[in-house]
Amino acid sequence: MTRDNSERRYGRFGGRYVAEALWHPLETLHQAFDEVQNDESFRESYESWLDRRLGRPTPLTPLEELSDDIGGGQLLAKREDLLQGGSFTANMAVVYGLLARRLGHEWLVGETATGDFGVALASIGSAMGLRSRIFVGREDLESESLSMQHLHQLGAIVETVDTSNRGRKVACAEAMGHWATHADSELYCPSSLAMADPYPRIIEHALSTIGAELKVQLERQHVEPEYLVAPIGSGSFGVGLFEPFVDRESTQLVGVQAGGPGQDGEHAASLTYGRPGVFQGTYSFLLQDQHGQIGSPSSIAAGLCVPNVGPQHAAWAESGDVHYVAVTDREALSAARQLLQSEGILVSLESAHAIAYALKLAPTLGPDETVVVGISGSGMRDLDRLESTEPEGDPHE
Amino acid sequence: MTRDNSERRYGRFGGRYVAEALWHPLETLHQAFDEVQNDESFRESYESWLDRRLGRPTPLTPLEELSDDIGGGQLLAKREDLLQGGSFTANMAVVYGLLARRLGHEWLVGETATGDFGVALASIGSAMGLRSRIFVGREDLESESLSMQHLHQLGAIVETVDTSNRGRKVACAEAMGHWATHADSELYCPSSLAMADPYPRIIEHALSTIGAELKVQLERQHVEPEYLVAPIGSGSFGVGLFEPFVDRESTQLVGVQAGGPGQDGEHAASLTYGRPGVFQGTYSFLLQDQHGQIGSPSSIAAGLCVPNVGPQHAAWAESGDVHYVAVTDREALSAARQLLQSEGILVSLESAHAIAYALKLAPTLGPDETVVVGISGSGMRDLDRLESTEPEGDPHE
Amino acid sequence: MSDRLRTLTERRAEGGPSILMCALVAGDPFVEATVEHMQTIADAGADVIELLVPFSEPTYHGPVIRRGFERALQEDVSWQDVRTIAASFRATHDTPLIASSYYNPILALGEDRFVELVADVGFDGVMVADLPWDESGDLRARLDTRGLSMLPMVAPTTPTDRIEMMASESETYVIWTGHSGGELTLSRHDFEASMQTLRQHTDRPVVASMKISTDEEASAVATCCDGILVGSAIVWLIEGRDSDLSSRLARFVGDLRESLPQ
Amino acid sequence: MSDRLRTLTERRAEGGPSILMCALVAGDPFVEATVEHMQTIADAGADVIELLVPFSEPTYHGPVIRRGFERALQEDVSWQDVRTIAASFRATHDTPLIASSYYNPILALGEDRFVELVADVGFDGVMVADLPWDESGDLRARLDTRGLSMLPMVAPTTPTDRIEMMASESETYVIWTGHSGGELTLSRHDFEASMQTLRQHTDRPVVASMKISTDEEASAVATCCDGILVGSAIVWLIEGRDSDLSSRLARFVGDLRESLPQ
Ligand SMILES: Cc1ncc(COP(=O)(O)O)c(C=O)c1O
Ligand SMILES: Cc1ncc(COP(=O)(O)O)c(C=O)c1O
Repeated sequence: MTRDNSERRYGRFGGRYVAEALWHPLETLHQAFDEVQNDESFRESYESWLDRRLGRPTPLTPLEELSDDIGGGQLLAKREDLLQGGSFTANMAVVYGLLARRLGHEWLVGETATGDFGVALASIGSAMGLRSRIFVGREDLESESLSMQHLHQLGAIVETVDTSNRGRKVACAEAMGHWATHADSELYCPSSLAMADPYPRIIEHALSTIGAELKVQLERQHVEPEYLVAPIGSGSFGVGLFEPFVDRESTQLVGVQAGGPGQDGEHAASLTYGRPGVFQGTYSFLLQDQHGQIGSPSSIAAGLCVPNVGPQHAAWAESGDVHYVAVTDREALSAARQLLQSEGILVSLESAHAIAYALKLAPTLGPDETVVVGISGSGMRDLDRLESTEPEGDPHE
Repeated sequence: MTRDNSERRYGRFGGRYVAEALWHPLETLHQAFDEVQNDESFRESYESWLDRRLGRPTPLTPLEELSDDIGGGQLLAKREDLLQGGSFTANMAVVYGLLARRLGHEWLVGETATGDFGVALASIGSAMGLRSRIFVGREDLESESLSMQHLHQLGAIVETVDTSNRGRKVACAEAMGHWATHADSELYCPSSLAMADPYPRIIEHALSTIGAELKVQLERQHVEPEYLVAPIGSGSFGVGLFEPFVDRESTQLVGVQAGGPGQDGEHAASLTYGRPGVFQGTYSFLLQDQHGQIGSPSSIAAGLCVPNVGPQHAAWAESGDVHYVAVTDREALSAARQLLQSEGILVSLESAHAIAYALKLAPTLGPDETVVVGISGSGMRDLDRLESTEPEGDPHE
Repeated sequence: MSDRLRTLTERRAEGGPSILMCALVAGDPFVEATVEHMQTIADAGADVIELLVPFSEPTYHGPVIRRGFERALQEDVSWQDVRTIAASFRATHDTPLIASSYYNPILALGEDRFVELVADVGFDGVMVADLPWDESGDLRARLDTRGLSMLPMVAPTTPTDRIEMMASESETYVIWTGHSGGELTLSRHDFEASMQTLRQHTDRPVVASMKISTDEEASAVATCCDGILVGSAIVWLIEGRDSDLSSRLARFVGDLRESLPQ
Repeated sequence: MSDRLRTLTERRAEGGPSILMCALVAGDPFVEATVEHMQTIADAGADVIELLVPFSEPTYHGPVIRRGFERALQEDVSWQDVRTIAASFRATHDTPLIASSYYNPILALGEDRFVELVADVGFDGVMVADLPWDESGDLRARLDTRGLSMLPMVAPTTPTDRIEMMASESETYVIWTGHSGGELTLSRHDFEASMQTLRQHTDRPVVASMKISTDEEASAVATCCDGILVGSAIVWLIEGRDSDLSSRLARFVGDLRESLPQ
């Protein structure tokens, strides 16, 4: 994607819409990031963390039983659920940790909704000798008790934010507010791609490892997929998966947002139902009312429950490079169950959105055609939700 | 290790001590296993499962922060916690699944205590189009609710076995009893190495991938470790890690059993306090009273809570090839916390036993000396136990 | 720059009394009340009023103002209401008026329509919490065509070259934001030092937003700069909804005025 | 082979009456009771008694016998007790006696001391649930030196070459174990077919363990083979601890005897 650095934008999207207090910390980070991108030793150290600690590369798994069950095209899964901590977010944590060390900061500050990113940040932080402060909304804190125990045992400071909505939005605001007054000793580490510059660039850099790995794996297996499907919350995972494929004409990229409970206006599908606006420091697609007040996203998947997307996706949506769709809570739950029962793979409800779309797509394809689905994380933390939403009648005969 | 196949033994240990009804099914399995060992296509298919689904190879992670904290030798961890399902047991499940398919069986039958192996078996089973029946003791069923939800969602049949002890012992007996009458359509898949021939051979074959991988990783990094430490329950994981290193004089192998609560007779340290006997089909070290009645093992780590070990370990204990020690519940808990806080790695309490021993060992070594610790699985399922046993006073200042 | 703002800025630059800037939320708790409060505040001695236009995600404001925003949003306060409030106030008062919000409500209206609106009803300047100087070029140009200004905001993290850039690209007084999200970042001592540095890079008057809630604090802050911005303390009084709110507001603003160097 | 066992085996091989083998647990619920029960059972017509020596992990026995084992282990039944029981029984009866257990209690005592003990007190044979023919060579050789036998056990899964091997390496009758862990594996029809196959590979008498609990079942099974082994049903009666247990036991065994072909 061509991007004019000096303008901090992707096409007309992006930018750095923050309070003056944050401009300079972001500028400092931007400079540090520009430096490390050309720094061989940084790259080496980054790769060594991925290889020796996170478990990269992650496998590309053929879903043969599932493909047989539904008929049509072949499904493959790129398995970020097998990364340390059970999701792709560990990759971001490594980049943040290395940047913090370079900047001489001792603290990582982040927010978490599903718990995945908070745990990843605190874990990598520990391993790098850094301390962590994680902001969590009270609602998420309560629904993700396992992650919260994990954070506690890691010795991270958990800052509870009072809000009655799930999702990163409020925790994110608090974390940024905190950072504005502690920018000299702490590094703010957002998990959201919908953030002020330079975060979209940093996150794209950290996560395009996923797409790059996939490219190599596909080449080795002589597969040219017809579709590449990813779940899109803020779009961090999606940008990492898609970026190396955007120029490839033969592969249609599909980003799947949360269609929510399915009632009017209850969703998190900013690219389908939103319009451009400025929120959380970036100009991008956004759920908002006619007065520019931000809408409340709704989804069973906390990681998708965000009102906006990263600027790259806004640009791709406008250019038509990526096709964005929405899938309902119910479809996602049923896809998670189907994948588990036919492939023994337990994915997060975020990833289940991508699977659900692939399940609709595959039957329309021929047996030589392939759909690669990006699995962003493991569904260990969603087991309770699968159990409690079980459809009437025991599914196992 | 030299082993006289026709005698089904490792030195004087091992054998096939089962009811007549099981002799022939075991013999059939033995023949199938002998065949596949020389079958190139089986090997390829096995390796493809490991590579494309499980996430092999697992990383060898330098524990730099922890090593710095305690001083002395350098610690490295072999990370089976990053395998699909969070433990080494997935490797066994793949071999069993492939053997079942070869034998034309439609069911996998196994037992589980920690839940790890049950989930691995049912997951791989699903992916291979096989059904699974998992025997679980009621006590374990209740303390591992996450795994049990996982099994339920996988569509596995869970058979509850009434017993008031944790650990695999009783579930194991039930599973074998069941198999004796269903051997023509089901494959019995024990997780325990302390089993009748040919299981110790099959398990060693399936898991020595771990040691073989480690060997290559160490060579690439030009490290010759002074110590290689593994947790030993029945010893499946240990045999996989040790086998490729047994002939190497320069590396001392250490197997760590459960010292339990630390009171007299409350432990699972069969190699320290037991003596040879026949149980679960094999002649090996065993907790037993003077009359040959089997003793009750005790450990906070359900996976180590077994009264006996696989025959390979009995032979290695007698030959002196491996040194076996015991570590208490309390030491293991504290090691799990220390590793989590200084490295951000959450390991199972089984693995924490090996870490605990390594923490005692490292300070006695020089900075050029290395200890490799085998991490058998992730501690996600032990978080509750870490929280509920937290020492007085908040550890995080 | 509007004449009203120019007069105020120059008055202080030429050694006049400290600037007292007071903020309140449009439509908190309802539209007519805001007009009354503005009149009270102006009459009690405020030199300039910041009318906060509510946004659903007030990331950079503290809890008191957030609650004010929530109350106003429950009343569905819109730009139309802001127009009404400002127009009513202008009918009786000539006090300089600043429209203050976040960028998205402005974008939703459209920058052009926004500038038209604020200019038409007699605003003098604009503050946008999440629109930094570098991203506001277009909006500033549009405001300029109608003689309105964007007030430059400076924070403890702002390096000197940015201070100079903003000073060179603006004419009004400067807002010093010593807190962010409600938390004060500077000790008294650091504040004095910052003000000294600031003076080395601009001779524009500096109005400090320092979480001031008493006249003692006001006078202490004002000795190091050219004026104070008081927001939360006023919104907090309004939140109390005392029966004698008007006279309390008047007394509070009057006391602040008194405490400032003349 | 002991004379007592040889006589029994040959009697049936030469067309004599069906063999009635009854099992009970040593020391269930206490040592003296077991001796009495053995006497009752023998007097009521049992041809041979299997004395089950308890083991803590009775993997291959059903729930009734497991509970019997538990009761006996609560009494700390040991080999010493087994010696006492057998010796007391031999003082009055000449019925063939089989010592039956799992392998580990035997190993704990030592194979030599075990063989000495069972031979000294007049056992005739041995059954070890988890010691298959292929692993029992040593023990069989030792037993042989004292004239004792290990009874070959055949299961539905046993292939014909194994049947022939066991038959060729033994002299006693054969035990057919049609259930394992308490679950019957064969339908009536399959059982008949199995017996026919078995006959093609050995002319040794076959005693079937088929979870028999009534005289009707006994007579049905016995028509296809040379005798029956009844265990759980007897242990279940003992578990009941009826006040007239002895007479109920006598009646039950007597009825079984009656139901068998003469
Ligand atoms: C497992 C998982 N998948 C997907 C998402 C959504 O990710 P993104 O915001 O990168 O689109 C998250 C975010 O927390 C997550 O944890
Ligand atoms: C994570 C983990 N580690 C160790 C063990 C003990 O393994 P082994 O019996 O292979 O020694 C188990 C067994 O369940 C386990 O799940």
